[in-house]
Amino acid sequence: MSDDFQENLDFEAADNAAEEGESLVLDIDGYEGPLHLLLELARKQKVDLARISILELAEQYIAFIKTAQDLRIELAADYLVMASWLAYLKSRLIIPKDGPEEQLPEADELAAHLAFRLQRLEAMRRAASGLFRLPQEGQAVFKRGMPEGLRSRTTPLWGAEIFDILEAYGTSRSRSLIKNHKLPRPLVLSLEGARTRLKRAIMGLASDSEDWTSLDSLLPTKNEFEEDIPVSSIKASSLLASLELTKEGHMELRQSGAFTPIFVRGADRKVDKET
Amino acid sequence: MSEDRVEKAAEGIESSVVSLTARLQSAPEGEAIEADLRLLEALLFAAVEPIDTQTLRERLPEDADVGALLARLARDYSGRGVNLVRVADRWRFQTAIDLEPHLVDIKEAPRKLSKAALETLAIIAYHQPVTRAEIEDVRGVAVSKGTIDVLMELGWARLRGRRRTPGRPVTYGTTEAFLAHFNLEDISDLPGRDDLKAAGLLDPRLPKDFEMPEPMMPDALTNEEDPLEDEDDPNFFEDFLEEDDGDRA
Amino acid sequence: MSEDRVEKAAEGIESSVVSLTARLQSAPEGEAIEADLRLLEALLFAAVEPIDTQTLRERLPEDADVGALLARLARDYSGRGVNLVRVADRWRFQTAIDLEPHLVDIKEAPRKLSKAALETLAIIAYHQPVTRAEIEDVRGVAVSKGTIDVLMELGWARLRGRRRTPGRPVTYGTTEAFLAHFNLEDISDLPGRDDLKAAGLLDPRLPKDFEMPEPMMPDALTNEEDPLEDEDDPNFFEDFLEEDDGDRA
Repeated sequence: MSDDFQENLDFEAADNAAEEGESLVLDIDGYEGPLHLLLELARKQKVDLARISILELAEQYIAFIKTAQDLRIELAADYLVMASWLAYLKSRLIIPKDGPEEQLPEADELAAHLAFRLQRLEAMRRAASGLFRLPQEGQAVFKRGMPEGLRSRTTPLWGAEIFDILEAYGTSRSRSLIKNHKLPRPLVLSLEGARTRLKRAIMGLASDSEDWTSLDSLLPTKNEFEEDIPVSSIKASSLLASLELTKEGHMELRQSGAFTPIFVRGADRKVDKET
Repeated sequence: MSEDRVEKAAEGIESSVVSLTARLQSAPEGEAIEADLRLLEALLFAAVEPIDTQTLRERLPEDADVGALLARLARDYSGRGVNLVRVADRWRFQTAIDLEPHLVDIKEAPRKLSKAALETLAIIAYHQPVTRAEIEDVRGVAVSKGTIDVLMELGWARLRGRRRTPGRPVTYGTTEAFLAHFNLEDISDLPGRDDLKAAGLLDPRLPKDFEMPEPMMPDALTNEEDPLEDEDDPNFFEDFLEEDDGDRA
Repeated sequence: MSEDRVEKAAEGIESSVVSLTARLQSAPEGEAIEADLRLLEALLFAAVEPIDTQTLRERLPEDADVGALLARLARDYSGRGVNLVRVADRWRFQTAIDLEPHLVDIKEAPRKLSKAALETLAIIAYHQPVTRAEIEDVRGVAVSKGTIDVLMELGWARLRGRRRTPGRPVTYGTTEAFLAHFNLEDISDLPGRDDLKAAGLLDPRLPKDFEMPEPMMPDALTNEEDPLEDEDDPNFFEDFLEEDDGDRA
């Protein structure tokens, strides 16, 4: 696994590519950033990371970047920033220390810092590889394949307050009485029905008869219907129908006084009008 | 810097990896079992489905007597918390059947009753003795068996008897536990129509002639009720007798 | 170090087992302990995840000495094909490590993590709690959201909290599943952690005078112009102040 980290430093390939006139072979993407590139370069020095020569490293880095630029590879800005910073560091390291610039950070310290960062990154890489050499679940050791599982069942501890019950009762009663109040189909003789019946009954009377017939005798009997239609409804609808028929001139209607029986007769014959 | 700290740390990493791995390599303190048996055990343990003998044979050394090993392993595990069982010609480990209930951890969590249960309970309280059909009639909605069951399980509702009508439906009523839970001395302590109205719990649009029963909980059966003869449920029968006795006492 | 701990633990196990074995000899208590062992075994076999001692204690009879029972069970299984091990401060059964070569058929495809993800995982594990800016500082490069997302999806990394610094950046850490996956008892078991720490290689930030201009990702460079947003990145903020000081001097 640690070998993975050392791949991709393909100077040779880059050189070959340059000779052949091909650009863009240098795999700068192999390094995630300038620090990774520096780390690979440091490894190439084949000495302890603690003893790397920052000067040499800076030169190699700058040379590498230059090669990349010659190959017209698009370099991320941070590679260039690092290059210029290293160039600066290099100049500071070469120039004698004494002078008026004492406020500036010591070049040695900056170099040590860079070395530390490289060491820290290298350490993390080693740690990662160590981690993955541990016995892993599903690789070196295996968990039970068919665990039944430990279930946790929560049984509800049902609770309610007296208020809940009262409220529920109120809601339930109100709902059933108000919302669910369906009107029963009214048990009535419709006006339409009464009219048809009465017209037929009038026609049934002797056409030449001038006799008055009591309306009540023409009414349908209760047995005529499947349902129990109340007599009052039959009477009311029939009376209304008789008034309509009279108005239309199909029959005549007579009542001698309030609450006295009502009499009818056909009006298809020419008869004197009386009402 | 005299020594490369990275190298030193790397050595530390290396020795940790070794010691951590070694930790898992527990030397057998008890009796060591034969290698084939160990492998069989591991295979069956890690398998995601029951394995047939043929597959086991393929995965074990050629000379292994799989049948004998399986028998041995099954014997080793018989009586333990985990057993090696054979299901339809395949083998698998499973936790001992008698321990199954212990694998379920039952926790109690307070929960509010559903609206349906509350309404049903309220109707039983006010209208008892009441049949399911009557409850449905008052609610205007069907009442699922589960709803009444919940109330019975809670010990708040109970079967009282059977209504003396065609079909002899069961009648429901409330229990002493119901009174106790709701801090009622007597069922007649439940507020009546005017109280409910005053409290705004009854819809003001209810018709003037709206009636609601005075809640009563006659311990003895009413004239309209027959005793339950639910031999199906002996417990209940006993309860019923007991209560009856109590009455007489 | 972990080796000492292992040794200490081994001693503890030994004494627990000895005392338990003695008690097993006495008949009535012996039976109870056998029953507890069976249940413990079943619980550990049935569990999908490693179980902690507390949970086991809750599921076993009140008077059961869970520590001793675990020690006994671990010993019973040492040398078998399946071992009882402790990971992430919890217990679980798993196949014996030396059987690995024989279990290749059931091996899962190894998780191919990118180099970035590997490094990020190590940094999170060893430096936790760690902010994204700190991860980036170690790697010297921007860490894409996707990289951390991969680790979170694997269930290895998690959000821990927020750092009490300007911008209150989120901190990351590892999960118990991470420990369990790598067979670690706890974070201090991370390979070479002590050595890395001793070598100062786990220091999240450097002494002030060690600051150097950060060759950071282009995003951060453009941000340089806006000091308010620089607060997101404590390093940058400090740099900025320092440069300012230098100018004045």
